[in-house]
Amino acid sequence: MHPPRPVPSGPDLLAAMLRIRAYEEKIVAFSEAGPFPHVCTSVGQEAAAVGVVSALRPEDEILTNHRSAGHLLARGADPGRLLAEVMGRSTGYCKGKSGTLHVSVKELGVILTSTIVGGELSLAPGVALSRTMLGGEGIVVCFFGDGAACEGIFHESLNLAAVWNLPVLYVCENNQWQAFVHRKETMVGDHVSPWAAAYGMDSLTVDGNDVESVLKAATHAAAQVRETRKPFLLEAWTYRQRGHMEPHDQSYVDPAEIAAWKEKDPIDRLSARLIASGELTQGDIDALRAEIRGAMDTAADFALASPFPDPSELTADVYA
Amino acid sequence: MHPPRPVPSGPDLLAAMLRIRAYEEKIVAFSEAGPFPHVCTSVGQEAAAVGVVSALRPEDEILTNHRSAGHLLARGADPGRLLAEVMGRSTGYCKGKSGTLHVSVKELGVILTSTIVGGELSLAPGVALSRTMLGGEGIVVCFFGDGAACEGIFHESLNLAAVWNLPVLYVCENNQWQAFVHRKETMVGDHVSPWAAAYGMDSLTVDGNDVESVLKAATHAAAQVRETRKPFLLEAWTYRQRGHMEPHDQSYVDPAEIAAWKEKDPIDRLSARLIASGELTQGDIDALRAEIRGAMDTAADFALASPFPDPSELTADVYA
Amino acid sequence: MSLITAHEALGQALAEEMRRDSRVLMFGEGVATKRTDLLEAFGPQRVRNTPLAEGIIAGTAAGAAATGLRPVVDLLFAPFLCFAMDEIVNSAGKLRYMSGGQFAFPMVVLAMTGGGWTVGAQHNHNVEAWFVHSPGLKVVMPSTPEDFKGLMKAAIRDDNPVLFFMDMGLAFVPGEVSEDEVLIPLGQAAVRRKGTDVTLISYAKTVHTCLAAAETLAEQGISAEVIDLRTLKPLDEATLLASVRKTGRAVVVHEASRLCGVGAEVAAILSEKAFDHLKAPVLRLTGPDAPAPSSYVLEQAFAPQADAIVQAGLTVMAERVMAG
Amino acid sequence: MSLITAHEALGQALAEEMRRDSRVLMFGEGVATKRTDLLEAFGPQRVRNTPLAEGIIAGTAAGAAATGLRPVVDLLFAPFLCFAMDEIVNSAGKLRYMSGGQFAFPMVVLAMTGGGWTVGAQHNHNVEAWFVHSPGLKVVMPSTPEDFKGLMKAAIRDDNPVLFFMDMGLAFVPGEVSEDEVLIPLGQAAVRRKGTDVTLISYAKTVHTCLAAAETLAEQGISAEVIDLRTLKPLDEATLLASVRKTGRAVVVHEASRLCGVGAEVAAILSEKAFDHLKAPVLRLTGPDAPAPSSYVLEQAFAPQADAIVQAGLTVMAERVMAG
Ligand SMILES: Cc1ncc(C[n+]2csc(CCOP(=O)(O)OP(=O)(O)O)c2C)c(N)n1
Ligand SMILES: Cc1ncc(C[n+]2csc(CCOP(=O)(O)OP(=O)(O)O)c2C)c(N)n1
Ligand SMILES: [Mg+2]
Ligand SMILES: [Mg+2]
Repeated sequence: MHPPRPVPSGPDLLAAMLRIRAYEEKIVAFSEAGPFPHVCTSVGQEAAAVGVVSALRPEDEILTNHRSAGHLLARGADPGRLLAEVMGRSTGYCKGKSGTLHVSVKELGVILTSTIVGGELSLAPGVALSRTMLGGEGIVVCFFGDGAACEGIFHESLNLAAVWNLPVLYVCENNQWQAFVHRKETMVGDHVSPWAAAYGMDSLTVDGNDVESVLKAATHAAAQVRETRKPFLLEAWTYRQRGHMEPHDQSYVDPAEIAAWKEKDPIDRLSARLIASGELTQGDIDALRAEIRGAMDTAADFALASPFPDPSELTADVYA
Repeated sequence: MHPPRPVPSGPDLLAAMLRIRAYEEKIVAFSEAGPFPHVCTSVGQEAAAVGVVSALRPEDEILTNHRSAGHLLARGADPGRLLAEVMGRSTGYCKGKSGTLHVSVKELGVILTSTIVGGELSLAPGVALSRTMLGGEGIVVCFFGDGAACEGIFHESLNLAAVWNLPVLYVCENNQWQAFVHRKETMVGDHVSPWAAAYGMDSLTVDGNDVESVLKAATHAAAQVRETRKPFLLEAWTYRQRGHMEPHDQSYVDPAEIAAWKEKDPIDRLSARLIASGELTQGDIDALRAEIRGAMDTAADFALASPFPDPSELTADVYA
Repeated sequence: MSLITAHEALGQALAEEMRRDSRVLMFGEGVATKRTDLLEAFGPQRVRNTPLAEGIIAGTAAGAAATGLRPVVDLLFAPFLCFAMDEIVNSAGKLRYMSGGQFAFPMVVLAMTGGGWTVGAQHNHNVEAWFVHSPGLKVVMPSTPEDFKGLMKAAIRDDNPVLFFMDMGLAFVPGEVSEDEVLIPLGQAAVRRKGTDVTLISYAKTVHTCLAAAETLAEQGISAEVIDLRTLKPLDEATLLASVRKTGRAVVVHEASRLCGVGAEVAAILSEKAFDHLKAPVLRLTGPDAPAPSSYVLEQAFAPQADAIVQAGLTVMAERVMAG
Repeated sequence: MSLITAHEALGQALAEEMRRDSRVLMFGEGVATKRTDLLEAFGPQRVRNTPLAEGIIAGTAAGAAATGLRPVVDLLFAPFLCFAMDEIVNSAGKLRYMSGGQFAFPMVVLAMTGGGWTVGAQHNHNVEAWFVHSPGLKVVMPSTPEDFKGLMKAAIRDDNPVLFFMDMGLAFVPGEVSEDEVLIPLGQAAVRRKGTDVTLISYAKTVHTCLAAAETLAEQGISAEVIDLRTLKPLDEATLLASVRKTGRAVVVHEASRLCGVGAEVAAILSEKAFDHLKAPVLRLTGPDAPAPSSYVLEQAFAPQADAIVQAGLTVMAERVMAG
């Protein structure tokens, strides 16, 4: 049994969220500056990523999707190698072959990222089966969106994990949108978590814009999965503040909706709380943000200076 | 608005069930006699078929699956043409091209039969969409098994029908088995009907071996679909008394389970009730059975005397 | 003539056919959000957003098609078709036959594919050959805005399921489209350039690469004929054979992977039916047997390039006339 | 040597490999019910029934394969693969590449197909070519019990996803299998009969049809070589080319539909790489471009027949040596 990990402090959580935000701002800046790969940013969803990933242990494994930068960075990914991957450089985590959409980082336990919506759901039970059969105490966390929950593979995945007692923590980031479609057009209820009942699975919806609530809920859920070796469905109720992908477009979204959610911005909320509690001053936060932005500049320089893959990579890695 | 249809009498329901049983007995006899196509019989499930189909109107449409003889015969299909189809004869409903597994009879509104488990579920919303957009008061009934409910397309189908308000009466014949696997190995709960809650859909489980209960439940469910133009999930709790297919094998089934369910045989149950109420005597029932068996002999003769398809049929009907 | 993109051409085709026939409707993930002009013109019954679930989108199209509607569904990117294979192949493609002809499936499945957007192999995979291999389906993959329009209109009017692939590299390239009604029958290839020495056979984006290569070849005194298949199923054998019986040499070019691709079929047909006319082996230039990479430099190298086509043209010209 | 069926041969291969390597496990709809011997020998962790859901069966195999297990999954009948295309093609086939080589996918997907059981087109559809066309996958389709055993063992040991197709017409036909360890490397064709005049190229059930045809041809003084491809991907080009460069004539035979099938690939390879040796067109005899019918008489007519192969052999022999 591992010793319990220290609970991250409020300032730690804030720093982690700021790192994600700064990374995504970098992406936005590149996209606005000229032709750049289309990236799905997670601006506004930082609390879900940081809250859940902070509840995990090193031996746990993560599967994620197209909107993965938050999960990767929270897990400790190097923003330079991430940006390099987005830019198709050979120093990227996947040698530039993934690009932004399928970044896996095996050494961090961030594995098998799929941009087929639902792909992560199809792979998760198998990863958990390996954990079950090959030993180890790790659990498997599978991040997916409210859109993915509409794919049939959601049903198949949760059902199998329940029937086979697989240690999967399913985390649905319900960010209200599924590309260009609001979730109200795709499901009758507002929430995904009640769908767990069909599989006799415990579930919980948490305010996904309050990182401390997410951390608490995820810690509880992860502990339960770890102990019972049964799956759990955690829904983080959140919002993506930008369009589906960069360069972004939100012309189809009610501005009032965006404004209301920006009021609940997870970084602003935690900042306010930390200032109110006296843990940090606005000056501290500004300094932190500036430091992190500086690191992102360095990361971007690294990525930009990285070479493109050798042409031989076109046909390398197809077969083992 | 159509006038209400007369409610079928107990003896009518019995006759309809006996017809299905006699048909399946014919199949069994052929299969035991020598090489014969593998047929999935519905022995033991006659009440579900007759109860549901008796609740429908002529304008309603039915989608069904590999275990469809009950649905087809209850809807009025000619057993001779059905047997001919099973035997691959040109007089079969599908010219012998379907064989036993995909028998559609458009003129009876039994359409788009799929033997891909879940295929009927994938097609049902579209048929209902046609009803919705092209007018008409008909509803669409989709028969499927407890196994099909484990396919992802179940989730997608019910979700879409709910979101789009499509008039589909989903009928799950939960017969406890999914080919060679007991449903206990494939789902956490015993019942499929609670899964409707995820879609905000009304549902009901009915004793699928009591034809009068099924008729009542189906009449209620069909009326609700007809009126609200929203889907409904009806689960018939029943049992297939024979192996998955002919020549049949139940070596993997607990004999006590089979025996217990045979006690609840739908034909025996209705017969006993009708005798007890004085509506029929044992003699009446024997005579009815004999008459129906005679009709099946005639049907079999028709099928056997029918020609095989012309070789040109091999490539006919591929394109419209 | 007006100058419009393939994307706009499809919009025009859809609008015209929806106006002409009230049974035509369109749905998919974001269709109503992205085609607001169609939504306004035809209303939310006929232009629908769907849940994110390709299987039921395609299945619903098949069910609707069999019972009186004429749906067009947008499944976005070709790899997502993997979630709809049962509905397309097992249902739409087979149930007409399995039912002894009781049903028809007039439906169109739209999907994008091909390089140019660096989206990687889960968005970019040229799988058109799968559907050519499958019975009961038709497959279209145009190369010009005019063809996008005319073939989409024909596909909507066809009583069979039609897979309609849009090469991403062509979506926003403008081209001339006639102001008159444009209707291009399925199953007819187009000779894009006349020539006498070698036939370059392609479809979609690489047709343009072949045309560029033909220019270069012309400078070197080689007259290349360029054929745009346009419809991959049914394949226009007559046009192919007429050209190759004339030139005696053929190079088949596509971005899709080589093995069991459309190029294999074309080469097999030619070597069976134009055997006596062939002066050189039929060469294939295709994408490699690899997933599509994201990195721009690799993605660009994935599809056959004009200089490779020129080289292939020179090779078949150099080939001595064989003698058994 | 012992006389066993292909079904038994697979059972032996599975048992041997599961004994050898504790990471090998098997699951599918009814696997634990039907392979009770394996269940008894290896227990319910390693021999599992699953819910009726092909997508998650294949996806679970891919996830497990990437993280240390070596799953074999039985998806029953080939058309059911349509529900698992995303997991097989987009995940297992591509994620090694997309991840820059971080993962491998040692897994086997088993499926039956082919005529003989009158089950119709939703159970019988030869789709092996789809997977040959898709990157990152291997494809095996044996014709003898010994090959079923030896190729299954090799497939389980391979670090890539292998599609393993079982022709239903062969499942219960007995054949000689060596008592020693049988291990047949993927990617090697077998010359089933030596000959000098014409090469008959096939795989699975129709290999036997070719052998019957070769007998008849021999009676007519024509010496046919019969090649069994065994592995469809990687394809053993060397064996094919060596044979056809010798005979100068080839007939490719399979039950799968013609268009973009494996026969197209073989014909295209031959006409490119053995062009100078070809004395006659490469002919293809394949199933029609139609769903498989159920009716026994039609189903029997679906796959190429021996007399048609004989006829094709005579045709290519009669073909005059062409001269450009
Ligand atoms: C199978 C599949 N269908 C469609 C898409 C296109 N697509 C990419 S992201 C997306 C929306 C996903 O919504 P959700 O799961 O809620 O995640 P979010 O983008 O909101 O984080 C869509 C439709 C895809 N990548 N894969
Ligand atoms: C997609 C698919 N997977 C597997 C099968 C093989 N199969 C045919 S029937 C059956 C069991 C179906 O169980 P259920 O849906 O409960 O129907 P039942 O047979 O019990 O009536 C199976 C696994 C199939 N036909 N289609
Ligand atoms: Mg979302
Ligand atoms: Mg069942």
